[in-house]
Amino acid sequence: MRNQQFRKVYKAMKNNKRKISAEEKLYVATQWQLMRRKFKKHKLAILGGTTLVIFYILAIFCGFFSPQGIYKQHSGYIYAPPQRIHFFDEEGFHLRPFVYGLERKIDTITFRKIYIEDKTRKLPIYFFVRGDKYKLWNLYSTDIHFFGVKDGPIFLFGADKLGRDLFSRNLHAARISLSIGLVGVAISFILGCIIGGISGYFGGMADMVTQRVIEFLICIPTIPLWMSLSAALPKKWPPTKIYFGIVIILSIVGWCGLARVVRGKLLELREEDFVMAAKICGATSGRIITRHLLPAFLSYLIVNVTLAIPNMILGETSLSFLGLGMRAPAVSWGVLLQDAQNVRTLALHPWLLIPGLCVIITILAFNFLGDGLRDAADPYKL
Amino acid sequence: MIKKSGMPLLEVKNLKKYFPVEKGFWRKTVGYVKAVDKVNLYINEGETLGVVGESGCGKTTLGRCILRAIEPTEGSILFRLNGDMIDITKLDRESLRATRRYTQMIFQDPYSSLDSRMTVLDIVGEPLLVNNLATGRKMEERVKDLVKVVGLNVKHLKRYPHAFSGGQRQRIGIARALASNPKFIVADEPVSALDVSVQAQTLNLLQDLQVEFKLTYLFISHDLSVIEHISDRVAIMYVGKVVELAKTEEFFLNPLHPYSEALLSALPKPDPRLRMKRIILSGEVANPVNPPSGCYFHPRCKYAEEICKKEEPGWKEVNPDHFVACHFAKELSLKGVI
Amino acid sequence: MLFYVIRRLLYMIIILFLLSVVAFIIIQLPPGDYVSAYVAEMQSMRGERLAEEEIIALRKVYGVDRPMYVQYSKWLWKLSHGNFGMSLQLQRPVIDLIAERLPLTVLICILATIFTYAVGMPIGIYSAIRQYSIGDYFSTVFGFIGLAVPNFLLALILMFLFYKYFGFSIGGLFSLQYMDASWSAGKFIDMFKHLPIPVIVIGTPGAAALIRTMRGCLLDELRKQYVITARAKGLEERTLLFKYPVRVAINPIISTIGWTLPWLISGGTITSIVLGLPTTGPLLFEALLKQDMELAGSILMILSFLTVIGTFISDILLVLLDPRIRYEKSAV
Amino acid sequence: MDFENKTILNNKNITLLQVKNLKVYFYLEEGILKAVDDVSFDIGRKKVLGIVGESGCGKSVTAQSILRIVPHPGRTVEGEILLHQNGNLVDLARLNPSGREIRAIRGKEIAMIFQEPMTSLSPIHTIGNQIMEAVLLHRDISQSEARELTLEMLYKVGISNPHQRIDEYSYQLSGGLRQRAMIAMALSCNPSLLIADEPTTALDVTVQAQILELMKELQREFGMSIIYITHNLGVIAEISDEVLVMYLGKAIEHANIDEIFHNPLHPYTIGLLKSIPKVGKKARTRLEAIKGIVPPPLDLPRGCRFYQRCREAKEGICNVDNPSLIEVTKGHRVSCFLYK
Repeated sequence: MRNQQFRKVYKAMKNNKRKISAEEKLYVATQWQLMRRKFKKHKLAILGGTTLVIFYILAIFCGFFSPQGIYKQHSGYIYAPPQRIHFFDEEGFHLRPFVYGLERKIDTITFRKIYIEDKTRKLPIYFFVRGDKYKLWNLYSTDIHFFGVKDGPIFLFGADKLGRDLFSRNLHAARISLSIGLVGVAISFILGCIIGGISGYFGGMADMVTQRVIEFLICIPTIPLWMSLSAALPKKWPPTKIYFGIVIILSIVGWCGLARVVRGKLLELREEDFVMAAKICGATSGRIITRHLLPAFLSYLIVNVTLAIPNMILGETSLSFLGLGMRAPAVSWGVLLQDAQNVRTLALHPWLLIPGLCVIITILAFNFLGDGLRDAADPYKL
Repeated sequence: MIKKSGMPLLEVKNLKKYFPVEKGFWRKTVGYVKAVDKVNLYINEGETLGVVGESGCGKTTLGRCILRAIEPTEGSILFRLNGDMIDITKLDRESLRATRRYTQMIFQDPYSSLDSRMTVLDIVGEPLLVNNLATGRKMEERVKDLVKVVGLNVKHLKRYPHAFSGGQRQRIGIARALASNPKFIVADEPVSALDVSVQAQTLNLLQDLQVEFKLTYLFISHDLSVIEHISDRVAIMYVGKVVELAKTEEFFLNPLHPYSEALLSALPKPDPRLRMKRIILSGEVANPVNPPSGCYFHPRCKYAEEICKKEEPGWKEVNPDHFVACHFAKELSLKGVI
Repeated sequence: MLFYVIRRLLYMIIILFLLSVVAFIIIQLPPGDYVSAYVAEMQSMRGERLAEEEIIALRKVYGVDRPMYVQYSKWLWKLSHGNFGMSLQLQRPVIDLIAERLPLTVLICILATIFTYAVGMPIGIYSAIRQYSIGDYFSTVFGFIGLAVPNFLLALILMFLFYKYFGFSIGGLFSLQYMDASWSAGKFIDMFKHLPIPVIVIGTPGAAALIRTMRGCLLDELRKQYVITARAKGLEERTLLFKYPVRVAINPIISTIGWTLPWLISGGTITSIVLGLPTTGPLLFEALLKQDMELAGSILMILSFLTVIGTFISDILLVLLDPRIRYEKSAV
Repeated sequence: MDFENKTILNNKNITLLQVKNLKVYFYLEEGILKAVDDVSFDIGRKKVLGIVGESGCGKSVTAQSILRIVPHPGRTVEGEILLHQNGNLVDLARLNPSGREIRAIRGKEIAMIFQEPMTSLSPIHTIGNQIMEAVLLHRDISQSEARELTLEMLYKVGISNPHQRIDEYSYQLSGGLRQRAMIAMALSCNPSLLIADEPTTALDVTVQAQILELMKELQREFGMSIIYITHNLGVIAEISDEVLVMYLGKAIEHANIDEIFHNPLHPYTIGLLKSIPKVGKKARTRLEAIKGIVPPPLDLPRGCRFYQRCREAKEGICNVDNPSLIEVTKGHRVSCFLYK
């Protein structure tokens, strides 16, 4: 027992010796380097961050990554189930993955259409194939897709009631759902910083009024408020206008939380001795704000922004799901989920819930990331 | 070390700092905390004035008001600059900024007083930079000199504060205070957060620097033994007021205010052979929001009489250079330290 | 204390006034006004075409030709007399429609709150005390997932699972035979059979959030000196935990009941729409789809006011529970 | 061992607590922090033992380990803590830290008061509630008797209006009164040992004097032993009979109060005494400071832990081996190679 203890101590001491040059590195490490060190220890946050990067890349290049056009109706594949990707067939392993073709049959008992895999039709998956024409970012017209099969469509997430490919639709939906979070937070962030900054920096009457306004806005349940406001958006508006309308509606409440954070942190920092020291040195307010205050609370802002994004995404999804937000022909995860409202349809075609899964994964990822960032935000706390 | 009693470098006249007490929904002002109340002081060039008092007596606020780090409510602060006495309280923003380089501060908390996101070079160089005293190479050279002067390793300029211990951080703070070549430094409890052995090093450093750079200190502390060690004259504060101001030796041998006597008696002496009956004050420091009538000290004073409850004692010079605010300063004969 | 309650009540009146402004704005938001909507309705539903003079007369009757603030003060005056206006679409007084649905909304809300706290607090306490244990790990995972699954998705998923594996639909609050029946013991029991699913759906995100806050708060408290004092007294660990840190940690959590209420009502609204519960949620939804803004605005106002009342109650509770705050408030 | 124990038992009227080779380590991510490393001392009945040292020297952890309340991730790795209790010897180090035996000792036999009187009392329970709890826990008396006793204790610690104070909360009291309430709580079960961990550090000088005076008085009245932990040499001189000087987890000198102040042996003790400014000494002289800084406790040098800062350090001796605590003259123990 004692021996073991001793060995442990010895090992720790030896490690310490080796760490000395690393220690100097630590001493001259900037705030961001320290934060990165701390963040890297947070496995879940890394996982969340990676997931988000992948999601956003898929969303940005959604046209390229979708195998089919999102409005193209494949009349022979109405409610086709997701196809499985195979590597093995009766001949054994194939390096090139393939799917089997789908054959439509009528169930003899329920008289419903069902699809079964047609083992005789092997459709190998190719990369960089030519398919439906699309415009990347509305600029470059092309027909190169990341993957696809040579003849006929491929339905990784199944098809909807019009025979449209849900995988492609999900990718395009991600573009709206994911960006709405960012744009909404950007607007809230600007509002929150300005209002919270004024409130925290000037104090007094300005502070009191903004605090009361925030308290009041927080009292109103968000979903009913959002619903009421978005119902007032004119039906005739084109999708882009609706998009920004919704962003603004979501930001009406969104800025409150950020303004509180900004104000609280500002009040706290204003009292710190190092700010007083800079003032006594003769530093101007501008220098104090840019050199001392901002760097100190930038990290906190990033954390809070990260944690505010999921709320925005959820808001849009809920509104669109109810038919009060984005509307077809625009696609967002909420719009796609509209098709899943009916339990009977859902029971037969559970893949209609996949957009929901995307929402959950995104929000989880943002929460994990935010959690990790929060731990790393103050690298000087031991 | 004998010092000629020079001309006053700084004179504080009738200084007041009242903090409003706000209550309720509309943040109405319901009263004032008189953190600094009608304080009169002067500090001669090259000397150290020690300010002692218990927690909440307003000594830190006094220090900050003198530098106008917080705005005083009333009174004037005369500072001698290039032969003229200028009133710091009347300066506009730009000229105040221009005088800032001559007055500096050393803080109590070595942790929160350094911006943890800046390197030693940036921290110590900041006063040089903002006062346009030096930039770039020149600044780095100057910072190197300063860092050497306070006894830190020149190689550590690129390090961040988290790499240093409390005592070392305090040295960085001192180097920063010295950077702009100030004449006057407010040292606000610079050693009370430090360990005993480090405390002594820091005190020695401050003394050496005073000689080397011809500095004048306002040294704030709650520890009488530190104050006696470092100051030429002492000011005793009680609930926002200075109750006694005297030369250090005179004060320790012959205090004139009952509060000073009790403070001296309460000080634990690091010698078991000196255990003695002390004067134990009853109660605790009065609440500055709601101070007692008359002399604030009267509820705890064993010499108090009727007049102490009614009348606030005036500020008078009882002996040459020995000021006190007590009705019975002349009558009482109080005990100092042996 | 009494003074504090009175002040809080006054504050509530101000909030109520502000809420009415918001409601009025929402009512006025859609293009056109009540009369033009009415005219359009008449035209499309009954094929009647109103003459220009008739429309002007109507505008006069409804006062929509007056400036906004006059309209508002008139509306507010009616409001203060309990007249919330008429539902254009259902041709019934708004107040009746809301009164029908409000009790169930409140009931579900209260039950969801109870569920939230009954689930969140014990799990939160457990995972703080057994930090880094398997149980803590599980509750953390539950906390994250509970937060990430939006109400309506949870409702959808549960509906789907129940339908798929048990073959019945879980929507609604009443079985068919009770749907339009008047209140009876049978209907009551039937309702309670249907309640658990919506309560769980509405309460889960809150419970998940509560687990995380409770754990955080308690972990903070456990490090405090007074816990060590109590231990040094010789107190048994369990007694100690519940008497000191847990009680101190609960205080801020009670005070945030007020904050969770807007959440709960939000979640309740959307869940009710998905599950088809006879609460104010679907009513609001219908009203909005039909642009029946008079009804929608009133519902929004009443729902918001519910949260204000909830906040008020939790503030009073906190004052009763925490002597520190009681002391501060009574000193004012 | 057996023989030794017998002698201790025979001396039961003299010795109250014996700490032998105590080691308390903290298992941190960065390594093992030896907060207390092989510390031995004993304390007699009705004696006041002062433990001095700078921050991080392990004085508080030593005290906590006696009550077995060392916070996670600290662990008592080795050593004995022998308490003489009605003629029995109990080794506290062997007891289960949350078991019944140690709980019966905490608060009853050994009580403790802390530095921060504000945070040491629960903010949401009345003072009376917290004191009565201790009384009811260890004494077989009724609620009303406990309340009576609490009132009496509050009165004894100099709280002038106990009937009002007993139902007040800690934030309603001033710092001094809070510390008095803590003392009342600690002494309510008449413990034989009181551990005071920097009880006056957070207080003002005048209040510190009040509390010190009170503790001396109460010690005379109740006859308990006190372990008084502080970094303030003035306070130590004021109250202790014996002093233990600690440095980086080691006990480096142990002697009676007069010896420590007038005949210190260890270079650290000497340096410490010289480095504090003394009132009455001619002002504006230079202090003799100890050079350097306390090395980080996770990366301790070989040999004597004071080696780098010591004036008397001898290379080849002091930086090779760790000196052990040896008795130089009767009752004066020191760990330094100068006195081998």
